[in-house]
Amino acid sequence: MEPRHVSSQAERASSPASTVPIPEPTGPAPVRVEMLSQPRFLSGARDLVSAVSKRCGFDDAACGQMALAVDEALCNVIRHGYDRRPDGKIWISLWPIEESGKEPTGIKIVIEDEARQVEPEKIKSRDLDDIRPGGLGVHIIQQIMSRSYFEKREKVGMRLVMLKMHNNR
Amino acid sequence: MEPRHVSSQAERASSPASTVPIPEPTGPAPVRVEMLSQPRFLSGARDLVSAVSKRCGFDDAACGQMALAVDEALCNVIRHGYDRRPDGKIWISLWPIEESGKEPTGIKIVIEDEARQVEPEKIKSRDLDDIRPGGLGVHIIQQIMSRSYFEKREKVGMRLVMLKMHNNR
Amino acid sequence: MLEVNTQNAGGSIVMTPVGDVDLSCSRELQGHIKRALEGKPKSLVVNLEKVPYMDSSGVATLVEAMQIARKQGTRLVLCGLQDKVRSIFEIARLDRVFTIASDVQAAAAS
Amino acid sequence: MLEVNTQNAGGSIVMTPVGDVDLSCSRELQGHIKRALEGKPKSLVVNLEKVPYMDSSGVATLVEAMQIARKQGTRLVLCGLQDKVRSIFEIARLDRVFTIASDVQAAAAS
Ligand SMILES: Nc1ncnc2c1ncn2[C@@H]1O[C@H](COP(=O)(O)OP(=O)(O)O)[C@@H](O)[C@H]1O
Ligand SMILES: Nc1ncnc2c1ncn2[C@@H]1O[C@H](COP(=O)(O)OP(=O)(O)O)[C@@H](O)[C@H]1O
Repeated sequence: MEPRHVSSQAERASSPASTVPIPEPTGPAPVRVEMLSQPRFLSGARDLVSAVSKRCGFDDAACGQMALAVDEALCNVIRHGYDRRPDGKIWISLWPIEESGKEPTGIKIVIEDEARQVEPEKIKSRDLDDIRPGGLGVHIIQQIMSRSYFEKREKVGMRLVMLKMHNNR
Repeated sequence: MEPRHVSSQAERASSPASTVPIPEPTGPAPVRVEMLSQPRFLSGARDLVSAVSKRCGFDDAACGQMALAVDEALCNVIRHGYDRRPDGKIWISLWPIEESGKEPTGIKIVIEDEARQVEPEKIKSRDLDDIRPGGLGVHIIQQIMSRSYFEKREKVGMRLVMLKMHNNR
Repeated sequence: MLEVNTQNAGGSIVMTPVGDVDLSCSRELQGHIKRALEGKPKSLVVNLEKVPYMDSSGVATLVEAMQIARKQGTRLVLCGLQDKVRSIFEIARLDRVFTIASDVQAAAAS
Repeated sequence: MLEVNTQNAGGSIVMTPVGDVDLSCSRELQGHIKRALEGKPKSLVVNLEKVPYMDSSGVATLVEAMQIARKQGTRLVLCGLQDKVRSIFEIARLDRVFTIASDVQAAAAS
Protein backbone atom coordinates (compact mmCIF):
# COMPACT_ATOMS: atom_id res chain seq x y z
CA MET A 1 0.00 0.00 0.00
CA GLU A 2 2.77 2.32 0.93
CA PRO A 3 4.23 4.11 -2.07
CA ARG A 4 7.97 3.66 -2.24
CA HIS A 5 8.49 4.66 -5.84
CA VAL A 6 6.78 6.75 -8.41
CA SER A 7 6.37 4.21 -11.16
CA SER A 8 5.94 4.70 -14.86
CA GLN A 9 2.81 6.54 -15.78
CA ALA A 10 -0.29 4.83 -16.97
CA GLU A 11 -3.55 6.75 -17.25
CA ARG A 12 -1.80 10.06 -17.03
CA ALA A 13 -3.61 13.30 -17.75
CA SER A 14 -1.23 16.18 -18.22
CA SER A 15 -1.85 19.80 -17.46
CA PRO A 16 -0.84 22.15 -20.31
CA ALA A 17 2.45 20.50 -21.14
CA SER A 18 5.68 22.40 -21.48
CA THR A 19 7.61 21.57 -24.60
CA VAL A 20 10.99 21.04 -22.93
CA PRO A 21 11.13 17.71 -21.12
CA ILE A 22 11.81 18.02 -17.40
CA PRO A 23 14.28 15.50 -15.98
CA GLU A 24 12.08 13.67 -13.47
CA PRO A 25 14.01 12.17 -10.57
CA THR A 26 13.13 8.54 -9.87
CA GLY A 27 13.90 6.18 -7.01
CA PRO A 28 12.99 6.71 -3.36
CA ALA A 29 12.45 10.33 -2.32
CA PRO A 30 15.16 11.83 -0.10
CA VAL A 31 12.41 13.46 1.97
CA ARG A 32 8.97 12.00 2.45
CA VAL A 33 6.14 12.88 4.83
CA GLU A 34 3.39 10.48 5.82
CA MET A 35 0.44 12.20 7.44
CA LEU A 36 -3.15 11.52 8.37
CA SER A 37 -5.87 13.39 6.47
CA GLN A 38 -6.33 16.07 9.14
CA PRO A 39 -6.34 19.80 8.40
CA ARG A 40 -4.31 20.51 11.54
CA PHE A 41 -1.24 18.99 9.88
CA LEU A 42 -1.41 21.22 6.79
CA SER A 43 0.79 23.93 8.30
CA GLY A 44 3.56 21.44 9.07
CA ALA A 45 3.47 20.08 5.53
CA ARG A 46 3.52 23.61 4.07
CA ASP A 47 6.47 24.73 6.16
CA LEU A 48 8.49 21.63 5.29
CA VAL A 49 7.80 22.09 1.57
CA SER A 50 8.70 25.76 1.79
CA ALA A 51 12.01 25.06 3.58
CA VAL A 52 13.05 22.27 1.22
CA SER A 53 12.14 24.44 -1.79
CA LYS A 54 14.35 27.15 -0.36
CA ARG A 55 17.23 24.67 -0.21
CA CYS A 56 16.48 23.84 -3.85
CA GLY A 57 17.31 27.45 -4.75
CA PHE A 58 13.86 29.06 -5.00
CA ASP A 59 13.27 32.58 -3.69
CA ASP A 60 10.88 33.26 -0.81
CA ALA A 61 7.95 34.15 -3.08
CA ALA A 62 8.30 30.90 -5.05
CA CYS A 63 8.67 28.88 -1.82
CA GLY A 64 5.46 30.39 -0.51
CA GLN A 65 3.67 29.53 -3.73
CA MET A 66 4.92 25.96 -3.66
CA ALA A 67 3.65 25.64 -0.09
CA LEU A 68 0.27 26.93 -1.31
CA ALA A 69 0.13 24.44 -4.19
CA VAL A 70 0.83 21.56 -1.79
CA ASP A 71 -1.75 22.87 0.70
CA GLU A 72 -4.38 23.00 -2.08
CA ALA A 73 -3.56 19.47 -3.17
CA LEU A 74 -3.75 18.17 0.41
CA CYS A 75 -7.06 19.98 1.00
CA ASN A 76 -8.48 18.26 -2.06
CA VAL A 77 -7.34 14.83 -0.86
CA ILE A 78 -8.88 15.51 2.55
CA ARG A 79 -12.18 16.88 1.18
CA HIS A 80 -12.78 15.01 -2.08
CA GLY A 81 -10.62 11.91 -1.69
CA TYR A 82 -11.32 11.02 1.93
CA ASP A 83 -14.59 12.98 2.41
CA ARG A 84 -13.02 14.58 5.51
CA ARG A 85 -12.35 11.22 7.17
CA PRO A 86 -9.52 11.93 9.64
CA ASP A 87 -7.78 8.54 9.33
CA GLY A 88 -6.75 8.45 5.68
CA LYS A 89 -3.07 8.35 4.80
CA ILE A 90 -1.35 10.92 2.61
CA TRP A 91 2.26 10.83 1.40
CA ILE A 92 4.23 13.86 0.26
CA SER A 93 7.51 13.02 -1.48
CA LEU A 94 10.13 15.61 -2.39
CA TRP A 95 13.08 15.33 -4.76
CA PRO A 96 15.52 18.14 -5.52
CA ILE A 97 15.99 18.11 -9.31
CA GLU A 98 19.75 18.20 -9.84
CA GLU A 99 22.61 16.71 -11.72
CA SER A 100 24.96 15.06 -9.22
CA GLY A 101 27.39 17.49 -7.68
CA LYS A 102 25.56 20.53 -9.03
CA GLU A 103 23.14 22.94 -7.38
CA PRO A 104 19.45 21.97 -7.80
CA THR A 105 17.56 23.50 -10.72
CA GLY A 106 14.11 22.58 -9.50
CA ILE A 107 11.99 20.34 -7.31
CA LYS A 108 9.64 17.42 -7.84
CA ILE A 109 6.76 17.00 -5.41
CA VAL A 110 4.44 13.99 -5.43
CA ILE A 111 1.29 13.61 -3.34
CA GLU A 112 -0.27 10.18 -2.98
CA ASP A 113 -3.30 8.82 -1.15
CA GLU A 114 -5.37 5.68 -0.65
CA ALA A 115 -8.61 7.51 -1.28
CA ARG A 116 -11.29 7.39 -3.95
CA GLN A 117 -10.02 7.01 -7.51
CA VAL A 118 -11.34 9.46 -10.07
CA GLU A 119 -10.59 9.91 -13.75
CA PRO A 120 -7.66 12.33 -13.93
CA GLU A 121 -9.28 14.36 -16.71
CA LYS A 122 -12.28 15.09 -14.47
CA ILE A 123 -10.13 16.91 -11.93
CA LYS A 124 -10.38 20.55 -12.84
CA SER A 125 -11.30 23.92 -11.36
CA ARG A 126 -14.26 26.08 -12.27
CA ASP A 127 -14.06 28.68 -15.01
CA LEU A 128 -12.36 31.68 -13.37
CA ASP A 129 -15.09 34.03 -14.60
CA ASP A 130 -17.83 31.94 -13.02
CA ILE A 131 -17.24 33.50 -9.62
CA ARG A 132 -18.48 31.37 -6.72
CA PRO A 133 -17.01 30.08 -3.47
CA GLY A 134 -14.47 27.31 -4.12
CA GLY A 135 -13.37 25.64 -7.31
CA LEU A 136 -9.89 27.18 -7.41
CA GLY A 137 -7.43 24.60 -6.03
CA VAL A 138 -6.48 22.81 -9.24
CA HIS A 139 -6.13 26.10 -11.09
CA ILE A 140 -3.79 27.39 -8.38
CA ILE A 141 -1.64 24.24 -8.59
CA GLN A 142 -1.41 24.52 -12.38
CA GLN A 143 -0.56 28.22 -12.27
CA ILE A 144 2.22 27.74 -9.72
CA MET A 145 3.88 24.61 -11.04
CA SER A 146 5.91 24.23 -14.22
CA ARG A 147 4.01 21.03 -14.84
CA SER A 148 1.50 18.89 -12.94
CA TYR A 149 -0.61 15.85 -13.62
CA PHE A 150 -2.90 13.48 -11.76
CA GLU A 151 -2.87 9.73 -12.22
CA LYS A 152 -4.51 6.72 -10.64
CA ARG A 153 -2.15 4.75 -8.44
CA GLU A 154 -1.73 1.08 -9.28
CA LYS A 155 -4.25 -0.36 -6.80
CA VAL A 156 -5.87 2.33 -4.70
CA GLY A 157 -5.77 6.07 -4.51
CA MET A 158 -4.53 8.94 -6.62
CA ARG A 159 -1.15 10.47 -7.32
CA LEU A 160 -0.45 14.10 -8.13
CA VAL A 161 2.95 14.82 -9.65
CA MET A 162 4.16 18.42 -9.55
CA LEU A 163 7.37 19.77 -11.04
CA LYS A 164 8.76 23.25 -10.61
CA MET A 165 11.92 24.46 -12.33
CA HIS A 166 13.81 27.68 -11.60
CA ASN A 167 13.20 28.93 -15.12
CA ASN A 168 9.59 27.70 -14.86
CA ARG A 169 9.83 25.62 -18.06
CA MET B 1 13.56 -2.07 8.80
CA GLU B 2 11.10 0.72 8.61
CA PRO B 3 9.81 1.69 12.05
CA ARG B 4 6.04 1.63 12.18
CA HIS B 5 5.58 1.61 15.93
CA VAL B 6 7.48 2.63 18.94
CA SER B 7 7.61 -0.61 20.79
CA SER B 8 8.03 -1.34 24.46
CA GLN B 9 11.33 -0.22 25.87
CA ALA B 10 14.21 -2.55 26.35
CA GLU B 11 17.64 -1.16 27.15
CA ARG B 12 16.29 2.22 27.95
CA ALA B 13 18.39 4.89 29.58
CA SER B 14 16.33 7.72 30.92
CA SER B 15 17.34 11.32 31.28
CA PRO B 16 16.61 12.75 34.74
CA ALA B 17 13.11 11.37 35.10
CA SER B 18 10.13 13.44 36.06
CA THR B 19 8.03 11.97 38.80
CA VAL B 20 4.65 12.34 37.12
CA PRO B 21 4.17 9.73 34.38
CA ILE B 22 3.59 11.20 30.93
CA PRO B 23 0.87 9.48 28.87
CA GLU B 24 2.91 8.25 25.90
CA PRO B 25 0.89 7.87 22.71
CA THR B 26 1.38 4.56 20.94
CA GLY B 27 0.39 3.24 17.54
CA PRO B 28 1.39 4.72 14.18
CA ALA B 29 2.34 8.39 14.26
CA PRO B 30 -0.16 10.76 12.63
CA VAL B 31 2.79 12.62 11.07
CA ARG B 32 6.06 11.01 10.13
CA VAL B 33 9.02 12.24 8.07
CA GLU B 34 11.51 9.94 6.38
CA MET B 35 14.65 11.74 5.28
CA LEU B 36 18.17 10.97 4.14
CA SER B 37 21.05 11.91 6.46
CA GLN B 38 21.83 15.19 4.69
CA PRO B 39 22.23 18.52 6.49
CA ARG B 40 20.35 20.33 3.73
CA PHE B 41 17.10 18.73 4.92
CA LEU B 42 17.46 19.92 8.53
CA SER B 43 15.59 23.17 7.92
CA GLY B 44 12.58 21.33 6.49
CA ALA B 45 12.46 18.99 9.48
CA ARG B 46 12.77 21.92 11.90
CA ASP B 47 9.99 23.91 10.28
CA LEU B 48 7.64 20.93 10.25
CA VAL B 49 8.31 20.21 13.92
CA SER B 50 7.81 23.85 14.82
CA ALA B 51 4.48 24.07 12.94
CA VAL B 52 3.11 20.83 14.40
CA SER B 53 4.20 21.92 17.90
CA LYS B 54 2.31 25.17 17.34
CA ARG B 55 -0.81 23.15 16.54
CA CYS B 56 -0.21 21.21 19.76
CA GLY B 57 -0.66 24.45 21.68
CA PHE B 58 2.93 25.55 22.35
CA ASP B 59 3.93 29.21 22.12
CA ASP B 60 6.43 30.45 19.54
CA ALA B 61 9.39 30.30 21.92
CA ALA B 62 8.67 26.69 22.86
CA CYS B 63 8.12 25.75 19.19
CA GLY B 64 11.51 27.23 18.31
CA GLN B 65 13.14 25.28 21.11
CA MET B 66 11.52 22.03 20.02
CA ALA B 67 12.80 22.64 16.48
CA LEU B 68 16.28 23.15 17.97
CA ALA B 69 16.11 19.93 19.99
CA VAL B 70 15.13 17.96 16.87
CA ASP B 71 17.88 19.67 14.84
CA GLU B 72 20.46 18.70 17.47
CA ALA B 73 19.24 15.11 17.49
CA LEU B 74 19.35 14.90 13.69
CA CYS B 75 22.85 16.43 13.59
CA ASN B 76 24.02 13.74 15.99
CA VAL B 77 22.54 10.97 13.87
CA ILE B 78 24.20 12.45 10.77
CA ARG B 79 27.59 12.99 12.43
CA HIS B 80 27.93 10.20 14.99
CA GLY B 81 25.47 7.60 13.73
CA TYR B 82 26.13 7.75 9.99
CA ASP B 83 29.60 9.40 10.06
CA ARG B 84 28.25 11.99 7.61
CA ARG B 85 27.27 9.35 5.04
CA PRO B 86 24.55 11.07 2.93
CA ASP B 87 22.45 7.95 2.25
CA GLY B 88 21.37 6.91 5.74
CA LYS B 89 17.67 6.93 6.61
CA ILE B 90 16.21 8.91 9.49
CA TRP B 91 12.60 8.87 10.67
CA ILE B 92 10.94 11.62 12.69
CA SER B 93 7.56 10.67 14.16
CA LEU B 94 5.22 13.14 15.83
CA TRP B 95 2.23 12.50 18.06
CA PRO B 96 0.09 15.20 19.67
CA ILE B 97 -0.43 14.13 23.28
CA GLU B 98 -4.17 14.45 23.87
CA GLU B 99 -7.21 12.80 25.26
CA SER B 100 -9.67 12.21 22.45
CA GLY B 101 -11.82 15.24 21.75
CA LYS B 102 -9.68 17.54 23.90
CA GLU B 103 -6.97 20.03 22.99
CA PRO B 104 -3.43 18.60 23.03
CA THR B 105 -1.43 19.01 26.25
CA GLY B 106 1.93 18.09 24.75
CA ILE B 107 3.82 16.38 21.97
CA LYS B 108 5.82 13.21 21.57
CA ILE B 109 8.68 13.21 19.08
CA VAL B 110 10.66 10.10 18.17
CA ILE B 111 13.78 10.01 16.00
CA GLU B 112 14.97 6.69 14.62
CA ASP B 113 17.86 5.61 12.42
CA GLU B 114 19.59 2.56 10.98
CA ALA B 115 23.00 3.75 12.07
CA ARG B 116 25.61 2.57 14.53
CA GLN B 117 24.24 1.32 17.84
CA VAL B 118 25.78 2.74 20.99
CA GLU B 119 25.06 2.17 24.65
CA PRO B 120 22.38 4.72 25.59
CA GLU B 121 24.17 5.65 28.81
CA LYS B 122 27.26 6.70 26.83
CA ILE B 123 25.35 9.39 24.99
CA LYS B 124 25.99 12.55 26.94
CA SER B 125 27.29 16.09 26.49
CA ARG B 126 30.46 17.56 27.93
CA ASP B 127 30.53 19.23 31.32
CA LEU B 128 29.19 22.74 30.66
CA ASP B 129 32.16 24.32 32.48
CA ASP B 130 34.67 22.50 30.29
CA ILE B 131 34.30 25.03 27.51
CA ARG B 132 35.32 23.74 24.08
CA PRO B 133 33.77 23.63 20.62
CA GLY B 134 30.93 21.09 20.48
CA GLY B 135 29.62 18.69 23.07
CA LEU B 136 26.31 20.48 23.69
CA GLY B 137 23.60 18.71 21.67
CA VAL B 138 22.41 16.18 24.21
CA HIS B 139 22.40 18.80 26.96
CA ILE B 140 20.26 21.07 24.78
CA ILE B 141 17.78 18.25 24.09
CA GLN B 142 17.52 17.44 27.81
CA GLN B 143 17.07 21.07 28.79
CA ILE B 144 14.31 21.66 26.27
CA MET B 145 12.30 18.47 26.63
CA SER B 146 10.18 17.41 29.60
CA ARG B 147 11.72 13.98 29.22
CA SER B 148 14.00 12.24 26.74
CA TYR B 149 15.76 8.92 26.44
CA PHE B 150 17.81 6.95 23.94
CA GLU B 151 17.36 3.27 23.28
CA LYS B 152 18.70 0.70 20.84
CA ARG B 153 16.18 -0.28 18.20
CA GLU B 154 15.35 -3.96 17.93
CA LYS B 155 17.74 -4.87 15.10
CA VAL B 156 19.67 -1.88 13.84
CA GLY B 157 19.99 1.73 14.78
CA MET B 158 19.02 3.98 17.64
CA ARG B 159 15.82 5.59 18.85
CA LEU B 160 15.50 8.89 20.70
CA VAL B 161 12.17 9.47 22.42
CA MET B 162 11.36 13.06 23.42
CA LEU B 163 8.29 14.25 25.30
CA LYS B 164 7.29 17.83 25.93
CA MET B 165 4.26 18.82 27.98
CA HIS B 166 2.74 22.30 28.24
CA ASN B 167 3.45 22.42 31.93
CA ASN B 168 6.92 20.92 31.29
CA ARG B 169 6.35 18.05 33.76
CA MET C 1 -8.40 28.08 17.29
CA LEU C 2 -8.57 31.17 15.03
CA GLU C 3 -8.42 34.46 16.92
CA VAL C 4 -10.72 37.04 15.35
CA ASN C 5 -11.01 40.57 16.70
CA THR C 6 -14.18 42.43 15.76
CA GLN C 7 -14.91 46.15 16.24
CA ASN C 8 -18.26 47.72 15.52
CA ALA C 9 -18.38 51.51 15.17
CA GLY C 10 -21.72 52.98 14.15
CA GLY C 11 -22.83 50.14 11.91
CA SER C 12 -19.42 49.69 10.33
CA ILE C 13 -17.58 46.56 11.32
CA VAL C 14 -13.85 45.94 11.17
CA MET C 15 -12.88 42.28 11.53
CA THR C 16 -9.25 41.28 12.10
CA PRO C 17 -8.41 37.57 12.00
CA VAL C 18 -5.01 36.68 13.48
CA GLY C 19 -2.94 33.84 12.01
CA ASP C 20 -2.94 31.51 9.01
CA VAL C 21 -6.35 30.91 7.44
CA ASP C 22 -6.40 27.40 6.02
CA LEU C 23 -8.80 24.44 5.92
CA SER C 24 -8.31 23.91 9.66
CA CYS C 25 -10.02 27.22 10.52
CA SER C 26 -11.74 28.67 7.44
CA ARG C 27 -15.11 27.49 8.76
CA GLU C 28 -14.47 29.42 11.94
CA LEU C 29 -13.80 32.55 9.92
CA GLN C 30 -16.96 31.83 7.95
CA GLY C 31 -18.94 31.72 11.21
CA HIS C 32 -17.54 35.06 12.37
CA ILE C 33 -18.30 36.71 9.03
CA LYS C 34 -21.82 35.32 8.81
CA ARG C 35 -22.63 36.56 12.30
CA ALA C 36 -21.26 39.99 11.42
CA LEU C 37 -23.29 40.16 8.21
CA GLU C 38 -26.51 39.10 9.93
CA GLY C 39 -26.81 42.57 11.48
CA LYS C 40 -26.76 44.05 7.94
CA PRO C 41 -24.01 46.56 8.73
CA LYS C 42 -23.28 49.46 6.37
CA SER C 43 -19.83 48.07 5.76
CA LEU C 44 -17.66 45.13 6.71
CA VAL C 45 -13.90 45.58 6.50
CA VAL C 46 -11.94 42.34 6.69
CA ASN C 47 -8.48 43.44 7.81
CA LEU C 48 -5.97 40.79 6.76
CA GLU C 49 -2.82 42.50 8.06
CA LYS C 50 -2.37 39.78 10.67
CA VAL C 51 -2.92 36.90 8.24
CA PRO C 52 0.46 35.74 6.87
CA TYR C 53 -1.10 32.91 4.85
CA MET C 54 -4.44 31.99 3.28
CA ASP C 55 -5.44 29.04 1.12
CA SER C 56 -8.41 28.71 -1.23
CA SER C 57 -10.71 27.60 1.59
CA GLY C 58 -10.21 31.06 3.10
CA VAL C 59 -10.72 32.71 -0.26
CA ALA C 60 -13.94 30.72 -0.73
CA THR C 61 -15.20 32.08 2.59
CA LEU C 62 -14.54 35.63 1.41
CA VAL C 63 -16.21 35.05 -1.98
CA GLU C 64 -19.28 33.75 -0.15
CA ALA C 65 -19.19 36.80 2.11
CA MET C 66 -19.01 39.08 -0.89
CA GLN C 67 -22.05 37.46 -2.45
CA ILE C 68 -24.10 37.77 0.75
CA ALA C 69 -22.91 41.35 1.24
CA ARG C 70 -23.88 42.38 -2.27
CA LYS C 71 -27.37 40.94 -1.91
CA GLN C 72 -28.07 42.80 1.31
CA GLY C 73 -26.32 46.05 0.42
CA THR C 74 -23.37 45.78 2.84
CA ARG C 75 -20.12 47.21 1.48
CA LEU C 76 -17.38 44.55 1.84
CA VAL C 77 -13.76 45.70 1.74
CA LEU C 78 -10.58 43.70 2.21
CA CYS C 79 -7.43 45.43 3.46
CA GLY C 80 -3.91 44.86 4.71
CA LEU C 81 -3.12 41.95 2.37
CA GLN C 82 0.36 40.55 2.94
CA ASP C 83 2.38 39.39 -0.07
CA LYS C 84 1.48 35.70 0.12
CA VAL C 85 -2.21 36.47 0.57
CA ARG C 86 -2.19 38.97 -2.29
CA SER C 87 -0.59 36.29 -4.45
CA ILE C 88 -3.48 33.84 -4.09
CA PHE C 89 -6.01 36.56 -4.97
CA GLU C 90 -3.99 37.36 -8.07
CA ILE C 91 -3.63 33.73 -9.14
CA ALA C 92 -7.39 33.30 -8.73
CA ARG C 93 -7.95 36.60 -10.57
CA LEU C 94 -10.06 37.81 -7.68
CA ASP C 95 -7.94 40.90 -6.99
CA ARG C 96 -10.24 42.90 -9.28
CA VAL C 97 -13.46 41.32 -8.08
CA PHE C 98 -12.97 42.41 -4.46
CA THR C 99 -12.62 45.97 -3.24
CA ILE C 100 -9.12 45.92 -1.79
CA ALA C 101 -7.69 48.80 0.25
CA SER C 102 -4.21 49.21 1.68
CA ASP C 103 -5.22 49.53 5.33
CA VAL C 104 -8.20 50.09 7.64
CA GLN C 105 -8.08 53.89 7.21
CA ALA C 106 -8.09 53.61 3.43
CA ALA C 107 -10.86 51.01 3.63
CA ALA C 108 -13.04 53.40 5.63
CA ALA C 109 -12.40 56.20 3.14
CA SER C 110 -12.86 54.04 0.02
CA MET D 1 25.26 28.79 0.37
CA LEU D 2 25.74 31.03 3.44
CA GLU D 3 25.97 34.72 2.61
CA VAL D 4 28.53 36.46 4.84
CA ASN D 5 29.23 40.18 4.57
CA THR D 6 32.57 41.32 5.96
CA GLN D 7 33.71 44.89 6.57
CA ASN D 8 37.22 45.82 7.65
CA ALA D 9 37.73 49.30 9.09
CA GLY D 10 41.22 50.04 10.46
CA GLY D 11 41.98 46.56 11.74
CA SER D 12 38.51 46.03 13.18
CA ILE D 13 36.35 43.55 11.35
CA VAL D 14 32.56 43.33 11.39
CA MET D 15 31.21 40.06 9.98
CA THR D 16 27.50 39.69 9.22
CA PRO D 17 26.25 36.22 8.23
CA VAL D 18 22.79 36.18 6.62
CA GLY D 19 20.41 33.28 7.22
CA ASP D 20 20.11 30.19 9.41
CA VAL D 21 23.42 28.78 10.67
CA ASP D 22 23.08 25.01 10.99
CA LEU D 23 25.14 21.94 10.17
CA SER D 24 24.66 22.57 6.45
CA CYS D 25 26.70 25.79 6.58
CA SER D 26 28.53 26.08 9.91
CA ARG D 27 31.77 24.98 8.22
CA GLU D 28 31.39 27.82 5.76
CA LEU D 29 31.02 30.26 8.63
CA GLN D 30 34.07 28.66 10.24
CA GLY D 31 36.09 29.29 7.06
CA HIS D 32 35.05 32.95 6.96
CA ILE D 33 35.95 33.46 10.62
CA LYS D 34 39.30 31.71 10.35
CA ARG D 35 40.29 33.80 7.35
CA ALA D 36 39.30 36.95 9.23
CA LEU D 37 41.30 35.95 12.31
CA GLU D 38 44.40 35.10 10.29
CA GLY D 39 45.09 38.81 9.81
CA LYS D 40 45.16 39.18 13.63
CA PRO D 41 42.72 42.08 13.67
CA LYS D 42 42.28 44.22 16.78
CA SER D 43 38.68 43.10 17.05
CA LEU D 44 36.21 40.83 15.32
CA VAL D 45 32.53 41.62 15.74
CA VAL D 46 30.20 38.80 14.65
CA ASN D 47 26.92 40.55 13.97
CA LEU D 48 24.10 38.01 14.23
CA GLU D 49 21.19 40.37 13.56
CA LYS D 50 20.46 38.57 10.26
CA VAL D 51 20.66 35.07 11.73
CA PRO D 52 17.17 33.93 12.75
CA TYR D 53 18.38 30.49 13.82
CA MET D 54 21.58 28.80 14.99
CA ASP D 55 22.23 25.26 16.17
CA SER D 56 25.09 23.93 18.27
CA SER D 57 27.31 23.44 15.21
CA GLY D 58 27.20 27.23 14.77
CA VAL D 59 27.83 27.75 18.46
CA ALA D 60 30.83 25.38 18.26
CA THR D 61 32.28 27.51 15.47
CA LEU D 62 31.98 30.60 17.65
CA VAL D 63 33.54 28.87 20.69
CA GLU D 64 36.47 27.85 18.51
CA ALA D 65 36.77 31.42 17.22
CA MET D 66 36.80 32.72 20.79
CA GLN D 67 39.60 30.39 21.73
CA ILE D 68 41.73 31.40 18.74
CA ALA D 69 40.94 35.07 19.31
CA ARG D 70 41.98 34.90 22.96
CA LYS D 71 45.29 33.27 22.12
CA GLN D 72 46.23 35.90 19.58
CA GLY D 73 44.83 38.91 21.41
CA THR D 74 41.92 39.67 19.10
CA ARG D 75 38.83 41.01 20.89
CA LEU D 76 35.80 38.88 19.81
CA VAL D 77 32.33 40.36 20.33
CA LEU D 78 28.95 38.93 19.34
CA CYS D 79 26.04 41.28 18.73
CA GLY D 80 22.48 41.47 17.42
CA LEU D 81 21.34 38.12 18.82
CA GLN D 82 17.75 37.35 17.92
CA ASP D 83 15.57 35.56 20.50
CA LYS D 84 16.06 32.02 19.20
CA VAL D 85 19.82 32.49 18.94
CA ARG D 86 20.03 34.02 22.41
CA SER D 87 18.09 31.02 23.71
CA ILE D 88 20.72 28.48 22.60
CA PHE D 89 23.52 30.53 24.20
CA GLU D 90 21.54 30.60 27.42
CA ILE D 91 20.78 26.88 27.38
CA ALA D 92 24.49 26.17 26.79
CA ARG D 93 25.39 28.71 29.51
CA LEU D 94 27.67 30.49 27.05
CA ASP D 95 25.91 33.84 27.35
CA ARG D 96 28.36 34.81 30.09
CA VAL D 97 31.41 33.32 28.40
CA PHE D 98 31.10 35.48 25.28
CA THR D 99 31.16 39.26 25.19
CA ILE D 100 27.69 40.02 23.85
CA ALA D 101 26.61 43.52 22.77
CA SER D 102 23.22 44.69 21.60
CA ASP D 103 24.31 45.95 18.19
CA VAL D 104 27.36 46.86 16.08
CA GLN D 105 27.62 50.34 17.63
CA ALA D 106 27.57 48.96 21.16
CA ALA D 107 30.05 46.25 20.14
CA ALA D 108 32.52 48.87 18.88
CA ALA D 109 32.14 50.86 22.09
CA SER D 110 32.32 47.85 24.41
N1 LIG E 1 -7.72 14.56 -4.72
C1 LIG E 1 -8.90 14.58 -5.38
N2 LIG E 1 -9.67 13.48 -5.40
C2 LIG E 1 -10.84 13.49 -6.05
N3 LIG E 1 -11.33 14.53 -6.72
C3 LIG E 1 -10.61 15.66 -6.74
C4 LIG E 1 -9.36 15.75 -6.08
N4 LIG E 1 -8.86 16.99 -6.28
C5 LIG E 1 -9.77 17.65 -7.01
N5 LIG E 1 -10.83 16.87 -7.30
C6 LIG E 1 -12.02 17.24 -8.12
O1 LIG E 1 -11.68 18.41 -8.86
C7 LIG E 1 -12.61 19.47 -8.56
C8 LIG E 1 -11.92 20.83 -8.59
O2 LIG E 1 -11.05 20.96 -7.46
P1 LIG E 1 -10.64 22.41 -6.99
O3 LIG E 1 -10.21 23.19 -8.19
O4 LIG E 1 -9.64 22.26 -5.93
O5 LIG E 1 -11.96 23.07 -6.42
P2 LIG E 1 -12.87 22.59 -5.20
O6 LIG E 1 -12.07 21.58 -4.45
O7 LIG E 1 -13.14 23.82 -4.40
O8 LIG E 1 -14.09 22.02 -5.83
C9 LIG E 1 -13.20 19.10 -7.22
O9 LIG E 1 -14.47 19.67 -7.03
C10 LIG E 1 -13.21 17.58 -7.28
O10 LIG E 1 -14.34 17.14 -7.98
N1 LIG F 1 22.80 9.51 17.47
C1 LIG F 1 23.96 9.21 18.09
N2 LIG F 1 24.63 8.09 17.77
C2 LIG F 1 25.78 7.79 18.38
N3 LIG F 1 26.36 8.54 19.32
C3 LIG F 1 25.78 9.67 19.68
C4 LIG F 1 24.55 10.07 19.09
N4 LIG F 1 24.19 11.25 19.65
C5 LIG F 1 25.15 11.55 20.53
N5 LIG F 1 26.11 10.63 20.56
C6 LIG F 1 27.30 10.62 21.44
O1 LIG F 1 27.10 11.54 22.49
C7 LIG F 1 28.12 12.53 22.49
C8 LIG F 1 27.60 13.88 22.94
O2 LIG F 1 26.76 14.44 21.93
P1 LIG F 1 26.51 16.00 21.91
O3 LIG F 1 26.16 16.45 23.27
O4 LIG F 1 25.51 16.28 20.84
O5 LIG F 1 27.91 16.66 21.53
P2 LIG F 1 28.77 16.46 20.20
O6 LIG F 1 27.89 15.80 19.20
O7 LIG F 1 29.19 17.82 19.79
O8 LIG F 1 29.92 15.60 20.60
C9 LIG F 1 28.70 12.52 21.11
O9 LIG F 1 30.03 12.96 21.06
C10 LIG F 1 28.56 11.06 20.71
O10 LIG F 1 29.63 10.32 21.23
